[in-house]
Amino acid sequence: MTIGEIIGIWVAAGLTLMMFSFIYRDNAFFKLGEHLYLGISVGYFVNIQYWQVLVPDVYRAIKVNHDFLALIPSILGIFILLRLIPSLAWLSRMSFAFYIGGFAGLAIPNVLHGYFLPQLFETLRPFDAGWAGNLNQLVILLGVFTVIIFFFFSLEHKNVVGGISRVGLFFIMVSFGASFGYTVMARISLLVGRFQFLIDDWIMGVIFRQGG
Amino acid sequence: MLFFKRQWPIIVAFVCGIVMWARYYIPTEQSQTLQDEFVRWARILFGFAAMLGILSLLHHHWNKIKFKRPGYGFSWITLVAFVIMALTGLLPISWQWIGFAESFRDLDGPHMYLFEYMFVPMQATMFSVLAFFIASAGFRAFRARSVEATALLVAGCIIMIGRVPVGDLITSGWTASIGGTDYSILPFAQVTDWLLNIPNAAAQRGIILGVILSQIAIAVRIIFGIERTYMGGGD
Amino acid sequence: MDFVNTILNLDRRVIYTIVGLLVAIPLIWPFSLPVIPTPETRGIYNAMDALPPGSHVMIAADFDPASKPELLPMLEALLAHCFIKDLKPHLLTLWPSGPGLAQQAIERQAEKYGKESGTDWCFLGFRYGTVAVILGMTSSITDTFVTDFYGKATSSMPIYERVSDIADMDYLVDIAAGATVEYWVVYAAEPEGVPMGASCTAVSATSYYPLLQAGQITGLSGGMKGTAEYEVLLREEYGQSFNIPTGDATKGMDAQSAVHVFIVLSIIIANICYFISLRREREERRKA
Amino acid sequence: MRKMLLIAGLAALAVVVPTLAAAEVPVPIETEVIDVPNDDGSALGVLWFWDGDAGLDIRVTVEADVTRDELDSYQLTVDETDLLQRAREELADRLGPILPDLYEATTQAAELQLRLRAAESEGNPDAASIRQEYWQQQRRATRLGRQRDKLWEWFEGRLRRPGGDYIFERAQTFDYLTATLDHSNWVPLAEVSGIGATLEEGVITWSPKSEAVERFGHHPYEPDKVYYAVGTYRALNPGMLSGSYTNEPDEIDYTAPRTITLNLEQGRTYNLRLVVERMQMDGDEWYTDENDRPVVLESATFDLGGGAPRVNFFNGAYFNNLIFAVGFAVIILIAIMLARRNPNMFIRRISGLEAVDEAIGRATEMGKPVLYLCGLDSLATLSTLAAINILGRVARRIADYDSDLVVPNRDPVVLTVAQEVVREAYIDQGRPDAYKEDNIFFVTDDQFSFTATTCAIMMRERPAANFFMGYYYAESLLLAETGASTGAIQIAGTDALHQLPFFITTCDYTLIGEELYAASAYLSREPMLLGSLKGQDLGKALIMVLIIIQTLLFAIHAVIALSNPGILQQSWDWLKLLVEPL
Repeated sequence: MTIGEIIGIWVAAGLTLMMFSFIYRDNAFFKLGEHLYLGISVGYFVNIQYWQVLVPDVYRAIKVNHDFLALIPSILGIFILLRLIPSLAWLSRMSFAFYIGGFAGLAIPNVLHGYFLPQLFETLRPFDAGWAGNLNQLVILLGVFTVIIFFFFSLEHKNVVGGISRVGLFFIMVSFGASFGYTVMARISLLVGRFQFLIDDWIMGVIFRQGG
Repeated sequence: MLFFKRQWPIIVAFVCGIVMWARYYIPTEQSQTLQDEFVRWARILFGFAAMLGILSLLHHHWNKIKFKRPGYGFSWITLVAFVIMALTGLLPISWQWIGFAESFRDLDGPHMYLFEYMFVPMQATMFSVLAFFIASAGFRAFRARSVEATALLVAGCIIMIGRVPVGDLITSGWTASIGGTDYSILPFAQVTDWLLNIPNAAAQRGIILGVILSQIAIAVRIIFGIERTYMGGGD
Repeated sequence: MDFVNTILNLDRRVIYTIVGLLVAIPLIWPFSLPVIPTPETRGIYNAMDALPPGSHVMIAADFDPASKPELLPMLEALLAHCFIKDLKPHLLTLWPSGPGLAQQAIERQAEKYGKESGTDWCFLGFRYGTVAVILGMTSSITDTFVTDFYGKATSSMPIYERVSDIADMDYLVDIAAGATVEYWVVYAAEPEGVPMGASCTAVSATSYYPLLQAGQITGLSGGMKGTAEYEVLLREEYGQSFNIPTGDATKGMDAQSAVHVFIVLSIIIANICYFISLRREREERRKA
Repeated sequence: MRKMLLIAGLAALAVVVPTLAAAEVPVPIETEVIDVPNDDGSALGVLWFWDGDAGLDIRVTVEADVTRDELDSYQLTVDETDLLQRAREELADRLGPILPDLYEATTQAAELQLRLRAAESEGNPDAASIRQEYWQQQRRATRLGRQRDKLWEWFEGRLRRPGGDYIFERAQTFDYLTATLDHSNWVPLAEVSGIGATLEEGVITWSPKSEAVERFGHHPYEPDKVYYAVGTYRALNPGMLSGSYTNEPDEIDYTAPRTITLNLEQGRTYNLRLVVERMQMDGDEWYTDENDRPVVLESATFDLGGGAPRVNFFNGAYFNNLIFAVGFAVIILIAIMLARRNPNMFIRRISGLEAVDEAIGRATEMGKPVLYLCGLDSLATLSTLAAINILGRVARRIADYDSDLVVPNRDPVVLTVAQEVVREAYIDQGRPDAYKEDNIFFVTDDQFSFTATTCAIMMRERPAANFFMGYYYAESLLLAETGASTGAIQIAGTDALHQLPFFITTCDYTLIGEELYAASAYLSREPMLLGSLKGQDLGKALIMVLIIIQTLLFAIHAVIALSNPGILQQSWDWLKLLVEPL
């Protein structure tokens, strides 16, 4: 292991503990870490910006490929940045209108074709999967129907409709429960990941000099 | 002038929206080229839009320092970290001295070093802290206040057990033999699978169909100039 | 103070310590619980495994360090699987903070299996635009990513001799920490007719079950558990011949299980205590 | 590939004596060449029928004639040829001295790297000096590599014309085509059957390569018939044919492809033929000789006739998509128009909203403040706007009841709007004096610092009611847990699906997803929100109607149609027209 790596791991471990100090309470170390993180990440994004957008899409396109059409979006892009100057902020609307409008148009048929129709198609499929499969499909049909009723705002939730929407709410709760369990899992995974770093790389790897 | 500030963007959005929408149904090569070119322009625009976020953040911290707002000392840290991180990547700096050399390929240099040992640990730790809070909330706040909350908690607990190796252990550990076949007494794994694949999928599908409808509604509102939040304030 | 009140007013620090210990101890002294792969994860594994050698697989690493423990091992396992089976991975990311981790992963795996950039794999890097990037690639990959991550022109790479756009891919995998799975399905997999698998953080796993159920994705791997399952599947079949070590996600499963059990127990116990205290309150009110 | 063409040559011979060959290979009894519907005019569709099963040992190749006319479009002008020649020479001159050095540097660096790794693992003391040397070579290789890339860039730049025409590429294509035509005019468009493919009635039921399956489509007028779409052919690389193709890095053109894909030209008539071959079998697979090539036992060719790819201006496969898209758009626009005329459209009661009054009442009783958060997003987010709308209503109630309203903010713009809304509410209720601007304040824009400060406020002031409206991220748990532990009534509303479970378990009432928008539309009565909510409701109604129809069909099938099972299938076919994504 090189000196560089050892220093790096010590720094990383220190920063990890600094962020963990938030558990105790919001303190200066955490704030320091948070601001450091912000600065580092913005510095990183600027690089990504430069190497992955300006160089290939603007510089290379114009200088190497002589593709002067790329000048138009570049100018529109500069308009976007003018939003920071109040008197010229209105120029940015042009650029936003261009791509937000265009993507709105792109989204309608694509979302219908790629998401809405396949999901609807699958819901309406004929029952042909054996009795267990059919039963499951019936449950799905019921679930989709009642959940849509729950999010249907043109009918008062009374009597039958109320009952149906309550079934829908129950489906939603089961789904949210699943999502709840999974979210807990995600957060713990991250903690496990950090502890793996602290124990394997820092304590075992650097302090006790064991392993690779 | 007012026309360019107000009506012109709406016309642009309308024309772009309608053209990109209609071209979907036209299979010609020109129609494909149109979309390709739009997408290429949009990519460049997205890049600049992301830069806007970066600039306004820096602007914010710069102002904080300039007007000595509370906590402006921390803003210095942000700015200095930003400058170092940005320069290491933009300038052709690489590790030349022994000791640092082997840890990274020459292509990366100090920029990736900072990424690996500062950016990664801090971002990864940020959300892992929540594991502690979730555990404490388990004791202090997750209550079965209503039928709905109960259903949620029960489903959550089943998933939590059923989706980790402990669940498999319980499922395969306690079995009862009926007619020669072993059935699990506590089939966490199977119940979890069913919960996720059937009721969960059904509810999510119901929600998704609704969300898609509202996405389409928003897209229609943007194209026809009814929704104007993207234009920002001012005249 | 009796038991019920002690539980309801338990100090946070006690809980934090327990959680810390429950994570640390299994990592130091593992008890190696068996990881049993679910059909969801098998859906990705089997689809990848069935591809003939030389097939092209596009892997989108749309995550950042915030979900590194959940998804980075998945990326490594997928890449290892590709190289073992002689598939050609095209790696890219739609997340600005993604390239760093993806670069480490692919360079590590390519070195291990002795694969050449440009012929056996290609790391395209990152471009802004999410949907714009995907749509661009449905018409041409080399026009969307004119250069790869290392600045080499993609159009002259042997790997792009036979493939030009997403439709030429044999399989897509999105490793997502956000909502990118939807975009990949809507703008790439569905219109181009390419089978796709999704690996996501546990947080968003539930929302992709409708896609799985409708066959829009062949498999779904949720969070660290899904990743561990993939690692196990890969090790079971190729572990010995290719000397694959136990993956990080698999190692983490003991700690994960321990904390899950603790949280479930704490929710149950705390709720029982909550109802007891509610009843006591009601009784006291009745007395008063 | 050369072999392939030889085979094609043999096949041509077979046509001369059809009586011999036709007995051995299956004969397509009906063939047709059509323009592929719904495409951009880049492909032809080929149909053929077999009499029975074709068997596993049959290979079918569709071939097209390509004449020298094709070459014209790639021919360089005299000036261009001249330019290319000069650029090539200059490139060779400049690259000449670099390439051997580069090759040497890369090989040496690779060698040194191996040595270095070995030395390190053995703990060899020489490791440091090897590392020095390795880095020297590595840097040299990088420097030279960069020079080479620069030169290529320069070369490309000289030969690329504005508008994307790349002379070098055109010249290459010209060479490829010439090489191909020297061998034969017939080029293979596609090899249709692989091992295991069975062809029945022109329908491929299974094919080993997934990509092949996608190339099948239904005949536009006779949907029972399936065609196979062909749109490209591969031309040969002349360098490859003369045997000069190597993978050595010191070759200038080391990445040259062996073949190149060319598209069929729009509007040009191509004559197509079908080459049917019977292969030697080895069990279930084709037998391959020592060169790893399958052995052809018998073959025959069949003329398919001519056809020209044509452009289509509407993709008929997307007809249902068009209906849905236009239908929804019209419904939403009409609904918004109606909402403008009549802002009092009906929206159902939302239980979370009803609880607002109760919570505020309790706060007044206890003499404690009410805490209201508008989420962590900016005003551009829909849920933040909804949160602001609901804040107006809450503020009105609070002004009535005379308790305090505390609103910490994360976004300065949201702060200004929130102050505006609350002041207006107090003025509306005739209590401008009770409005305290200091209670609606900016905290900080750091996610977790904002959370910590807000939690501190909850612990210190112990508000009787907490409202969490708008968009939340991971901090939702911290906020809601702290609030619950202070014993406040909590009402949340968010469309952040992943955070909803935490709110539901810790809050007394939660507005789930779209309920938040509905509440906002209900309170603000803004035509845009109201209209599009109504429009979406109509869309949902349509889905529900479809579900009901489907269930009824199923029930009918289960009860009466047992004697006629075709009914379900027929009705499903009908429904499928509407909802199947093609």
